[in-house]
Amino acid sequence: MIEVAIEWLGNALLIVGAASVLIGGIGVIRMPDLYSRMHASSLTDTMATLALFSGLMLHSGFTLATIKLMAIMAFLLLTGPTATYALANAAFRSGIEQPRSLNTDDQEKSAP
Amino acid sequence: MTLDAFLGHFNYWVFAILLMIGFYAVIAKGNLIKKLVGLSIFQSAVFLMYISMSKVEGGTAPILQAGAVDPIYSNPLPQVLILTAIVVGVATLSLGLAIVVRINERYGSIEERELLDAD
Amino acid sequence: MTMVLAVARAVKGPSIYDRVLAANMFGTKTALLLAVVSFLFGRMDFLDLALAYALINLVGVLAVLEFVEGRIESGKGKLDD
Amino acid sequence: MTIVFALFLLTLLVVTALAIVRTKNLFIATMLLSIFSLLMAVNFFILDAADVALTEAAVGAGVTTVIFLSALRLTSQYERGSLASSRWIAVIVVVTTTVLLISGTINTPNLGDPNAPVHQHVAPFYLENTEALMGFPNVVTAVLSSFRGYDTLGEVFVVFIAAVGVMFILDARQGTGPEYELRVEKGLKHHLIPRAVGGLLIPFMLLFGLYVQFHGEYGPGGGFQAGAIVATAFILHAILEGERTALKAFSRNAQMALIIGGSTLYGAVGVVCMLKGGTFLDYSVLMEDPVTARQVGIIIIELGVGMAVCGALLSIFHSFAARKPVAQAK
Repeated sequence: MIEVAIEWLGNALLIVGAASVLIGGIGVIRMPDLYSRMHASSLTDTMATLALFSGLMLHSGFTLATIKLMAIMAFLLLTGPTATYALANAAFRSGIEQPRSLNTDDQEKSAP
Repeated sequence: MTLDAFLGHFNYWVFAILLMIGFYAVIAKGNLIKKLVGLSIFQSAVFLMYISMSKVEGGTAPILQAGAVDPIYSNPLPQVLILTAIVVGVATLSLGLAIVVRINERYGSIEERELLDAD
Repeated sequence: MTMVLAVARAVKGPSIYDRVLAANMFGTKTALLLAVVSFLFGRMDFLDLALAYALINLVGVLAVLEFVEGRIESGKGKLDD
Repeated sequence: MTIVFALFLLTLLVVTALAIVRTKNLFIATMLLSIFSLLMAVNFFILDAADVALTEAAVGAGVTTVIFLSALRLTSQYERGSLASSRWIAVIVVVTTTVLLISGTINTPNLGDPNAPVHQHVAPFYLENTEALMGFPNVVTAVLSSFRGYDTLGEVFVVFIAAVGVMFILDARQGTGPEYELRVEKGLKHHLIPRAVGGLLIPFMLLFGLYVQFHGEYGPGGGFQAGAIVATAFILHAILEGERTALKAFSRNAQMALIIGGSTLYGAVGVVCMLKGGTFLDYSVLMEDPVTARQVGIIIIELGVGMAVCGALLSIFHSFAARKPVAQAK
């Protein structure tokens, strides 16, 4: 009984993870400017990491694999936001400031 | 051409196409760094071909599993060759980039046309 | 799958940072994908690969940040398309 | 399932490669190249080459991008158009060769055909005898370091020569007076978040590198991958803390010692084998029990490989990073 429940929970988490990855992808395509695109990708990445790896952990039971999965999850949760920070910082410092006007022509105007 | 043959050869076709994309970048682009990028695509295409050859249907990676019943493993030999080739590839690529950097310092340009004119 | 979308963004992305974003996103997706695929193949010992990606992905983006800062400080100006 | 997946990934590879060639901005080309390398690694994994995928992961995602970016910093970011006159000739040549290559593949065996000629010659021998001769399960490591040890020795020397070459080409100005300056004094020190996270990650990366190094006999891994991962960890340190701190922590001489020490260690194991009455790189004579002897030999030479690769990649990175860009002639 409890095994079945755990397996279903794992499957559900996997589906949630896959769905949020997909939503993130759509967001990255559809959002109007760089910062909101970044927002879309980083938030869904975090969610997908949490959901997918929790799902896999539930599936794998308590083995060495679970510990590895936990390690991967921890590292991804650490590096993902840091990378987003670095990217946003780089973009901001090089003068992409105005949201919604990210056409290449407008960039010259927004340069400091 | 059956579907089976199509699927069976798709890897090799991709290899051919990638190889030629890289080759095009090497011969047709004037920028030296772009040529090196093309070279590394070329290299990756060759890696892809070797690894495609090593695949065995229904097989798994050549790390022997204790207790597996009648396992099939992929061919380890091409994998070994490519494993070393990747690292060597990066090393030689950076040698090429170093030469490009020196050329840029000497001539102030990395465009082939301008270099020929400068000489 | 999302990777298609990420590549699409990378290929057509209007500004240069979209490409970086796509590259970064792609790295995370690769780690996730490798974990799931190794689970599907039933060879959990290959999680090492995903671990490698989780650790190494950051370096590329930080290198971009450093590159941009170097540009700004040396007065070469910003990157643009 | 796997087939669909492979089709999808391969198509993406072609699209990415086309985009790389098309773009005029070399920075974008570098970013796309890192995506290309990620795709390639997933492809290798799908095709059952776990060790190769790990190598591509360790090298392609970090080191290649970083080296390309430092080269771009020293040169120029834009491409000023191709050689127009030869363009159509190039297209014709390329298309013809593609057609020829594809027609050449028509008679090759299908992907995954177990009866293909590649799988008939020495591979079954390796697969059958690794367990008995070496006593560990990773056939790739066994072939790499024992059955085809000469090849690997050659590869290590190629890496060694490339690193020395880069040093000769780019380090000529090092220590020649005031014009030599370390470029980045401070690195990314003022960015608190990357610094904190980096400080947290670097020990784990080093640990993971050592794990890959010494676990290579049992899972995917080995000297090449471990060397690349450890080098990436030190490169991250250099990016975060600046060149000067990084070079103080891990000087050029130490890197050189690592390269030379690694290569020499590999060669020395071979020579010791000869002195003990075997042939070059025949580890079984090292100890009483041939299986243990082979294991010891392999561990030592993997260590040599790891040291050499790590030192080489690091010294290449520092050669690029410590160089001062010249004033660009407009």
